Amino acid sequence: MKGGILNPDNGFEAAVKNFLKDVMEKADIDALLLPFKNAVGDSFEWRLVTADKLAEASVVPPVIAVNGARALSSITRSGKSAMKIAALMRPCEARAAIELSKLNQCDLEPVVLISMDCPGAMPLQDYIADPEKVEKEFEHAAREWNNELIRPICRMCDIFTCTESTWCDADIHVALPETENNAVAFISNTDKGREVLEKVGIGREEELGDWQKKMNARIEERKAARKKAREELKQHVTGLNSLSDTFGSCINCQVCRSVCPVCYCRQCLFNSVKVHYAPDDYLLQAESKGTMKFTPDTLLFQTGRMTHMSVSCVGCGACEDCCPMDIKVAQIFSIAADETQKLFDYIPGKRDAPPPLRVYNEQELKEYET
Amino acid sequence: MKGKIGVFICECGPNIAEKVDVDKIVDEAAALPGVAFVAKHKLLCSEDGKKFLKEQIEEHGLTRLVIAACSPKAHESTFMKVCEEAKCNSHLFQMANIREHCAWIVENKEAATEKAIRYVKAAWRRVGYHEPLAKKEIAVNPDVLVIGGGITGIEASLLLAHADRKVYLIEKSDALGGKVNEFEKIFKNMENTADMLAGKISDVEKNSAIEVFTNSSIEEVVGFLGNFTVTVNKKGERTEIRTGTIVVATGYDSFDPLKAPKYGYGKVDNIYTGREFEVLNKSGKIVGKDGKTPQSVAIINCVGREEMGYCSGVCCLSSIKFARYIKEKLPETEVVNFYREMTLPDKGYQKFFEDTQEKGVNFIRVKSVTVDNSDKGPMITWQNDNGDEHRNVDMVILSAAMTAVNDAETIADMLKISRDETGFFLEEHQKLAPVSTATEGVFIAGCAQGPKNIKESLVQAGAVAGRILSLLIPGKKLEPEVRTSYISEAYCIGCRMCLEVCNYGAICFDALKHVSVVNEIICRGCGNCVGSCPSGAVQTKQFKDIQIHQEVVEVLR
Amino acid sequence: MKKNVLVIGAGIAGMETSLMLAKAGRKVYLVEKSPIIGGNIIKCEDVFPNLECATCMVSPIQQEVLKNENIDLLMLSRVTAVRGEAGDFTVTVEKKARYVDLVDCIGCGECFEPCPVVLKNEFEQGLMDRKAIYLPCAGSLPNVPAIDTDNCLRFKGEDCQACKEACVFEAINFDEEDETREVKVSAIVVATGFTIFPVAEGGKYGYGSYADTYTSWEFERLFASNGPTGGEIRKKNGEPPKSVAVIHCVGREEKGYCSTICCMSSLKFVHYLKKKIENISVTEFYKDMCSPGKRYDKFYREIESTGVDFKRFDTIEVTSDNGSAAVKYRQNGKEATVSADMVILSLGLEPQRDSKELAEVLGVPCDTNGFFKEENDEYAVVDSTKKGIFVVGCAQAPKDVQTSIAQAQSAAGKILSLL
Amino acid sequence: MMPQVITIKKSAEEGIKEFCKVLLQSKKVAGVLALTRKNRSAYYSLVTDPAKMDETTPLAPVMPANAATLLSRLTWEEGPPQPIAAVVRPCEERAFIERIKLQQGTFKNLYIISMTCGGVFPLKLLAQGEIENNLPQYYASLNKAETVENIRDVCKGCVHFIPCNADFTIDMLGRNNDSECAMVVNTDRGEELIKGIEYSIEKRDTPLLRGHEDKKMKGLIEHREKVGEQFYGEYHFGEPGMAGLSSALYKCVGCHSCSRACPICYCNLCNFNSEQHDTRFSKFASQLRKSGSVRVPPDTMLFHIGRLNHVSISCVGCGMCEDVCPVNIPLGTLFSEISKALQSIFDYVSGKNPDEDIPVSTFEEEELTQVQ
Repeated sequence: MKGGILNPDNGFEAAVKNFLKDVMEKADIDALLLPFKNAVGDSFEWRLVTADKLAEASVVPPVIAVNGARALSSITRSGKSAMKIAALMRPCEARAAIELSKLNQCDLEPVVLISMDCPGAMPLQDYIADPEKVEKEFEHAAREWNNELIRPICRMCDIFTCTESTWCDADIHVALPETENNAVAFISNTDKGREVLEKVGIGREEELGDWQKKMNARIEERKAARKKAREELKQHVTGLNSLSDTFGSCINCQVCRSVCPVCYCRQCLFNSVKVHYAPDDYLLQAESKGTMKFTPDTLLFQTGRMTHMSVSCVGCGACEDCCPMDIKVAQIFSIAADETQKLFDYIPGKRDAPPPLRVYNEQELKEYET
Repeated sequence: MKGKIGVFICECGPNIAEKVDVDKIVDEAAALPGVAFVAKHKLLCSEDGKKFLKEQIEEHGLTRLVIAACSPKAHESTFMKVCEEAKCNSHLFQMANIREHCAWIVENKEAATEKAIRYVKAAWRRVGYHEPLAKKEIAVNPDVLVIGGGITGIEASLLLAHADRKVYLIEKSDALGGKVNEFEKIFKNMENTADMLAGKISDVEKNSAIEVFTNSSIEEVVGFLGNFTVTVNKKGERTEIRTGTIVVATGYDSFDPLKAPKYGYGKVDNIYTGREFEVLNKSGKIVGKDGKTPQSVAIINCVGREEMGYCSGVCCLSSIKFARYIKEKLPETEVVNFYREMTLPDKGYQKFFEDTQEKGVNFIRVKSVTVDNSDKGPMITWQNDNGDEHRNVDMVILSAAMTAVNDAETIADMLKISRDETGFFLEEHQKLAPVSTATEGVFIAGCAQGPKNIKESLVQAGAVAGRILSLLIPGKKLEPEVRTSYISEAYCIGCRMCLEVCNYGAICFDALKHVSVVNEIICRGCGNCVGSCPSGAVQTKQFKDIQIHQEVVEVLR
Repeated sequence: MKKNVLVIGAGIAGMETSLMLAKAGRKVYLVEKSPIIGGNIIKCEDVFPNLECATCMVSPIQQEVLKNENIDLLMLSRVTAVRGEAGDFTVTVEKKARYVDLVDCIGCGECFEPCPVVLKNEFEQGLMDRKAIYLPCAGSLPNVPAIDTDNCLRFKGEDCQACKEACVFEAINFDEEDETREVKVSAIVVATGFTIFPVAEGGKYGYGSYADTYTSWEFERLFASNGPTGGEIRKKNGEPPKSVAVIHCVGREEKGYCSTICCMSSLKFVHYLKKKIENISVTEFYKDMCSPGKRYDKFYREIESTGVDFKRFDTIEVTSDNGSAAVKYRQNGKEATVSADMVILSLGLEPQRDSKELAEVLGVPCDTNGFFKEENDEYAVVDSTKKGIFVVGCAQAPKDVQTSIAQAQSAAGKILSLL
Repeated sequence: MMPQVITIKKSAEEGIKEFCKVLLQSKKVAGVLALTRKNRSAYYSLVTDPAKMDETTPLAPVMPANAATLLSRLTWEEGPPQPIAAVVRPCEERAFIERIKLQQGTFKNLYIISMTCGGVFPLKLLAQGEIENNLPQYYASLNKAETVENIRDVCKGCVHFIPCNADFTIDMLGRNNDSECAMVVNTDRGEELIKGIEYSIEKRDTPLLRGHEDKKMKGLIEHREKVGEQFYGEYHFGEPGMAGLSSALYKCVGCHSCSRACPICYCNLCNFNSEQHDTRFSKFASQLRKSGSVRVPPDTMLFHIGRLNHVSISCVGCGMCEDVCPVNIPLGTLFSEISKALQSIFDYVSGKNPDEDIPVSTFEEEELTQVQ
């Protein structure tokens, strides 16, 4: 793995900010999309800012209050503008953004997408409950790469960086300091990224040997963790019965889909009149067993959502962060997603790989033919 | 339940009656809410049965209809016609297949009856959610626009014009005739091309119904079957042409031998492509670049076959023709033909081949062949079972594969038609519909559809004329499919997944509203878009979620 | 006068021409000699190269022909006389009685069982039996049987009405009579199709002498799901074959032309065999692989990739060699022998046996090969030498379905345009 | 008139189940909508088989969803074909009445069984499996007609705990229901329904059910009014106007869960999810030029203000919005207090009187003079 290296004088956060400053000046970028602490300091928010606001930005916030892909989508989804944006986000957010661009919900043409090594994120609701405490914990987690403190979904995430084994298709990837001299490395994944790095004068390619070694080690850990998690979670999702138990406490508030970056529908099918039936239908349905959960669509919603978005699921955990009933939504979906994605050997967030639904492949799904 | 529902059960003679308790179905159906009338009949599809059906509908003022009988494939249209006659909207009708699905496959009579009852109930529930659909009629423009003034385009234009159709013939070069112009003769009869072609071209010029645009190309195509508007660009001057159908007869290009360096094209002297040789031959003197008459000529077949992945089916015969050219003009010259598979389809060509052998042309089967420079002129190296062999010749002719024209993609995009993996335009059905495309009203003919010889091209030209003459009849209106899809503007978020999966180019994107829109005249109601829309913003009339759901609920209850 | 058209032959080409003309508002008399429509294609289970189910592909067309009100379908009929000229022909059609009413009969087949006469089923290449009242195969269209008067006892003077008694729809009427129709038409389309080369029994291809040697049509039926074995490929002894030899170009020397489609259908046979029988070994003996057009080479590669042994031959001979067949072939002077326990002969196509007579009736010539002669065999192939009479499909020359359809449409085009 | 009272020799919850069973057995109703709680999960059940009533827990003090939304679907469009009974809380009943006014449901073939309400626990408690442990103190405080600990904040401030339009009401507050419970028949159609049902039905001239004028109840109401305001204060909505409001709404993630959980938000497609509210790329650019900093996604604040406009006249303060908010914005308190203020302007109480139109749909010469 090669990349351009900056030696930060005062910490990597400053280094990244300087880099972004350079990018704006030298690569004619008009705006930055970055996370900021909000006005009253009780959570984080995305802001589209000019260079002068850069100082207050928090490069790696402890929580993902809103998935960066949704932020980027809401800016670029409709209409055009000459404005050029550089956006810094976590790999899962960057991947979601690329996924959305394939679904015409996000225009990456005017965007330089920058991802960074992600130590994981903290549970949103914990942070809301006690910001100071959680911020301390996060600092520790980020420094030590301590998997115990971060969200369960992050513990099993193996695409948190960008090495040969785990690609991440953002234009530029920022490698957190791992080298003894605390250097921050900038890796380009696309021509656009390469140009930008050249313009800011760190186009030169230097070996990132030991950084990569460290990362690879962690990737292996995470892969193992994921495997373990899969084994544990499998039982909760195999067969309709276990599924309906797992989602039994679901109150059908559908916050999972409204915060999901890849659930892009304006109106969810399962929140529309299409799942409303005549009263006598419900009575007839109830009669078959003598009683029925009313309304009956909660499981339908969960499984339906799974079929709709699991090929594109990047496992960002937004759904789980927001679930009022503490259901392990993200973990379950991410595991299910592995299967569907394998089925079409599709990797969400990989550029120039069209969504399976769009392409007809004569040889696919043979095993399902009779 | 809306309206008065009538339920009719056909006994289909003994076919249903013997295997299903029809009276039980009658009783069950009678008890269903909204059912105003139930009856069984010995054979509903018979004249007597249809009469009975019509009378009952009228007598009881039935507004919705369930018929339990055979497969809809067999008689749905029959009964829909009866509905119309009885002034009951033919889409407020649902058929339950209790013959193929019950009587003929379920052994146990009780089980068959149970299943049949579920089917009838399902149809009853579904029909309650049906909506009346009105026939649509659209006026059509019978004119035709033909792209490509080659032999195929000319033939099609002549036939159509003769049937009093206005024809716009668009040719990008400055003259009609296409590639055939280059040929001196046509295989296998070795007749002169000029006579045949000149005749057709003058027919075109004489025919006032054909408007020829030379040096022209199409720039934009909007609309659909019966109502296309095509922008034609003639040397920068633009004309808008309204037409009902479009014929793509853009012909072919020849495989560029530079893409297959082993044949030495470009580096070796006196090496010609087939088309170059045609021109050379037509000039009357077959001489090398040095002006010398060749003592020996090598003709190499299948140039580009591996690269393109298909056999053009014509080159073998052109090669034989080249050999004949040479033998006619230079009887003393030695001709060697290197081929892989001698492809002589059709009844007449083997004889053509054998006659040419008799004229002393030497045909050598090879596994592979290469051409290099040598001090004694071009050197051929070929490989067969006995290993490599070499020889020198004075001249080499490369019989190159036919390929799709280089602007095929542009044309395809403009006309919303597809191309197959070979790059040629894709036909609607590779067996049954060779000259039509998935886009109604856009036709393909000749080598635009795939490599072929002149006679097959002419046949396709005739085919296109036939398809158009029987499809669009002046004064006759078109009745587009009424069971079409439609998109809810409010719910659509513009992901354009539906555009991707629509085979008919029936959906377009409204950039202003940021939503997809179905053109219900082009739509055939296949439902691909419905399946692709995650938010259910797309629905197909008569196959709405609610209708299907209600049916399923009842079957599974 | 009304611009009616007469189409002879209700195969794929004849049906296509008829439908197009009918849709254009022409009245069409469609003359078919057999009791059903569909032609040769319905003998096949799948078609190359897309391996689509043939009957599923064709049945919508058959249905349409049966439903279309502009088409007057005359089955069990033949053309016996033609007078007049382009634009004004008078055609005499002799129509044999079917003795089963097309409207009343619903095709339940109750009448077959009681019929006492047992005959070889020609459609099934004699691989199974039929009765004197019969349908050639399951799924025939129209799904209405006919009585074979040459063999029906009643028509041999015996007082049998077993079938009539079995029919609850009273669809059988022995009093129906043959009729002779005179129709006025402005054009005639000949779409009589082809038959296969009659391979000699006991000849060099081992047909007849080695029990498990099959013609292409026999093998098509052997694989057909509505055929004699219900689609199970079995040798005469009921065993599935382990090794199969498919021999191309059978009849090519004799006929002196290449039949265009046999190479591809031979490749299709590989697909049949591999689909039904696990790890079966197939050897294809061919001369020149004829795969013209944009799709066939791909099909060739696909079949090749399933593992087939391709052997090129100049001469070939099949002999019986204790219980299996010995295929001896020679190429470039080299000779070798392959043994197989089933041999399939991919037979060339030739004109219908009766096309000579028909040609005479129509007053048009046949070419040296016996196919109908074209006005010009390089650029006017669907026109016969006589104005107003057109020839389409394999009646003109051997060809695949796509080209037949194109010719059918072309003839319709010329008629709609010129006549 | 003399209200009928059905007394059942069972605890309140068992009593309601018993009563519903009888209604089902005697085919008086075809189905019963009642709450079911199983450890960490709670949902409404539509019961048609009397025996299955045992699985339900009609009085479980949780609210997985406001039943008003469900009742809309159950009575869509002309009401169910056969009668149905539903056991719901006063705020759910009130919400349903508001929905009826908005053409989102009907009382036709629907019978409401309600109770004097002690409030419900937050969903978090349910998710953590903490309901069981809290039940004893819940009923204890109920018997003393006191506010229960740990219930939703909105409930602590709720003064509409006595149902006004239920056909049957179980008297819970300030009364021991452990071994015997009493159900008051409030309506004529209620009396119609129970005709021919053998039960110890006593008629009494003094209403058993304590109304708002009852001393105990008065006390509770006054207490709760204070609590409500106090909460409102605590949440520093103190600062009037946008400043105060936004301070509470900054952390909104724009998930719109509150609107989906709200029984009054009845739109198919919320205006704020619609194409009209897609901000175009160019707008972001111009905004940035103006201020140098744009919050993304935009309009999260506007959404809540818009929702306040749309729902506060009908808001019943059930607190669903607050419970589902992933970032704990005290929407319940905010909305209920603001609604209280707004409704008092039109002296309208949402869901109290079915025959009274929603103010926005009526015009009175003399209203809002103060704003003129």
